[in-house]
This record gives sequence, structure tokens and C-alpha cells, in this order.
Amino acid sequence: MKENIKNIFVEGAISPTKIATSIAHHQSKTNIGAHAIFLGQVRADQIEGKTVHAIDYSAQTEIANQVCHEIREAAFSKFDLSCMHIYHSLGTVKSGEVCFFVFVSSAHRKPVFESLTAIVNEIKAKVPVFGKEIFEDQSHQWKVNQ
Amino acid sequence: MKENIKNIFVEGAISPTKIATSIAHHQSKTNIGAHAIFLGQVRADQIEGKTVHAIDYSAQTEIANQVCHEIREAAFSKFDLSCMHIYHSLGTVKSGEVCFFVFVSSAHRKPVFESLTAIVNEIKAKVPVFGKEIFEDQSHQWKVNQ
Amino acid sequence: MGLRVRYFGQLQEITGKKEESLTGVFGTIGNLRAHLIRCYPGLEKIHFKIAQDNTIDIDSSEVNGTLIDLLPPFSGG
Amino acid sequence: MGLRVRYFGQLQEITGKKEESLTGVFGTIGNLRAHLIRCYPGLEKIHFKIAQDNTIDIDSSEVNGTLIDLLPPFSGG
Repeated sequence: MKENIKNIFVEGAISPTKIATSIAHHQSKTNIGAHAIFLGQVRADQIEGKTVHAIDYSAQTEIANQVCHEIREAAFSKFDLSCMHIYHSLGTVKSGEVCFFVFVSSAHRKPVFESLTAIVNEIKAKVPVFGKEIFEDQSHQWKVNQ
Repeated sequence: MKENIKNIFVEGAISPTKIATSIAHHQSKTNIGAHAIFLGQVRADQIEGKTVHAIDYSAQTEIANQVCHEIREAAFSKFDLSCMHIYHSLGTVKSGEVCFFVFVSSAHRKPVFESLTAIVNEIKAKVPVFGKEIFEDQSHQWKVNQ
Repeated sequence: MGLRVRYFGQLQEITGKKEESLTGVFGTIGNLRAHLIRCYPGLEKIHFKIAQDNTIDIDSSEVNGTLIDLLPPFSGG
Repeated sequence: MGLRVRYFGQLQEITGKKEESLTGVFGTIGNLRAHLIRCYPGLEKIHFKIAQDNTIDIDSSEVNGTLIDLLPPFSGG
């Protein structure tokens, strides 16, 4: 059952260097003509006079990875994609840092636009990840996705 | 008339490091929650038995920058964006290298998905850039966008 | 046989626990949900999904696994 | 007064030139287009746009600039 289920989780923020390395790895795949990338960045939202300083992410990782695997397989069936990568942070990610990275590649641009939107929306809706917004005074509230 | 018209052109390929630097520059903009990036990569297309080794890009740069400026202004009016960056290569870009980089940012994800697709499609259609596909034997043909 | 029940996200604050062992016969996931809400009345305010053995399940399913996870609304990305 | 005419992309191969100076009265962009196709018959096979003074113009416009650019189909990105 557990065929090739990748672990999407990384500890802490996703660095611009990691993103660059991921892009560079695709330069040997010369059938690719188009990449699309989505990055989720932690906002310093103001809530009742307090500012979000960081989000502490936790997850039910087994279910999360299984659901991402299913989202991935469905996207490969539906869209003409060469590659797809999904990463999400666990633990503390400060405001301004990247917590979510989705990367799709194809010969042409249409599949990357269509699949990127679909994959990001599905992950937000279906993957059991929980964000705890930490304010500067160390109080917190639980994040609610729009 | 020439209000703040940015130069979209860079000489040669756009490196993953340049993309990482551009992403890192946005970490101080803590009202941003979502980035979307499009990258055009040169494909090693096979055409009548010959393989594309590189594309040599030229442009009418004054018109190209003016048209990109108009596309940018229209996108800022239409979509709720925080930032937008457009870069295109001039000169030789080898297969596997990145020649086109569009980067949009917003508080939320919907505007970045919608604007990225629109901006990339408009640039492909309206900006006077000309790609000469160079084969391994140094012969060439002129690229045609689909 | 016992059930291992884990609480995620804000449900850890509501129950005051990360996990616990439960014994008893609950029948369906829905009955288990009702039991847990009786134990922890604060759960009534939060919409939560229940997974058994690492798969999100519906209330009409039979409890036949050993691992139960309570999952509050997802807020990844 | 002379016109500076520049050729871009594959039009440089068709005309054998990057640019040239033209004198004469052409009236409209469309007339200028017809004149250039007579000079370089290979241009007839390629759809090209004409810009004057760094703005793409339509064939019914009057030639009143000093810089004319011939732009073959765009293929950026």
C-alpha cells in the first residue's frame, strides 16, 4: 500500500537556497519548458492589536503524506506534468519565512498553471496540518484558512 | 511618459541563485502570504533529427519594456498584488537553463494564481522578443510560440 | 482491546492531553465522537474529523482500528 | 527627411540587413509595408508588425516618425 509515499515535511522554514537547489536540479531535464512555483509565506497579521510573530506547524504526518500522495497521483493523471514537488514546514516558521513550497514542471505552460492552482487548493483543504499563530507576547491563536 | 519603466532584460540565462535572491528579498515584506513564480526553461526539442542546444534571444527592448510596463500597471489595477517582477534573457541561453522569470506576490493565493497566468500569457503574446533556436550543428530555426 | 486516541492542534488544549488509551466498546465512530464530547465538553465547539488507523473515516463506520486521531480544521500552507 | 528602418529576428536574414536609411514619401505605414515587400520579396512570407518611434502602429497610420522597426512573430518566454 505504501508505494513511494514521499515525506513532504521539513523541519522549520523552507529557505530560498533550498528552492534554488530544487530549481537547479531540473536543468538536466531538458524536456521541461515551463515551471510554476507556489510559496506560502507567514504573514505578520495584526489581530486585535497583536502581531503574528511566527506560526508553529504540526501535522498528522502519516495521513498528510498519504493524502499528498493521492493528490500527486491524481494531478499526474489529469495534467501533462514532468515533475511535481511538495514541501511543508513543521515546527516554528517566523513571519516573512516560507512554510509551503509546491513546484510543478511540464513541457508547456498550460499544465503548470492549471495544476499548480488545483494542487495548492487541494492541499489547503485536505491535508491535516495545523498552524498555531504565535504573537510577539507569546500568546497564540489557532490559524483558520480562508 | 517614461515613468519608472523597468528593464526586464538580463544578459544570458537567469540563474537559480538570482531567483533565490529575489525570493529572499521578499522576506521583509511581512504582509505577503503567497508568491507564485513562472519560469520558462529552454527545451532540447528534437526537430527533424536535430536537437536544440540553445536559444539566442533578441528583442526590441524599448517596446518590450514599455509593453511590460503596461502589462504590469494593468495587473496591479486588476489584481490585489503586493509585488511583481519580470525578467527575460537576451543572448544565448542553453537548453535546461531558465530564460524567463515572472514573480508575483500578494497577501492571499487567489490573486497570485490568476495574475501569474494572465501576465505570462500577455508577455508571450505582446512583447517583441525573438528566439533563434540553435542546433548542435550550429544551424538554426526561428522559434514559434504555440 | 484498547484504543490509542491522539489529539491534534487545538484539541490538545481543549482536552489537556496529547493522547490517551481508551477501553470500551463504542460501535461506530459517531458513538466514539459522542463519548469524547461527553468527556471533554469543549470539543463541541470545534468541528473535528476522526481518523482510524491513519485514514479519515465517517461517523457511520465501525470502530475496528487501534489508532484514533482527532483532527481539528486544517490550516496548512 | 530620412527614415531609419531596423529589422529584427529572422527579418535580418530575409533582408540581409540589420538596419538601413530610407528616403521618400510613403504616406501610410501600409504603403511603407508594401514598399519594403517590393524591395525584399521574402518579407511576403512572414507576418510582421511595424513600429514607429517605439510604438507598434497600424497600417492606416501616417508615417510621421523617424524610427521604423519591422518585428516578426514574437517568441519570448
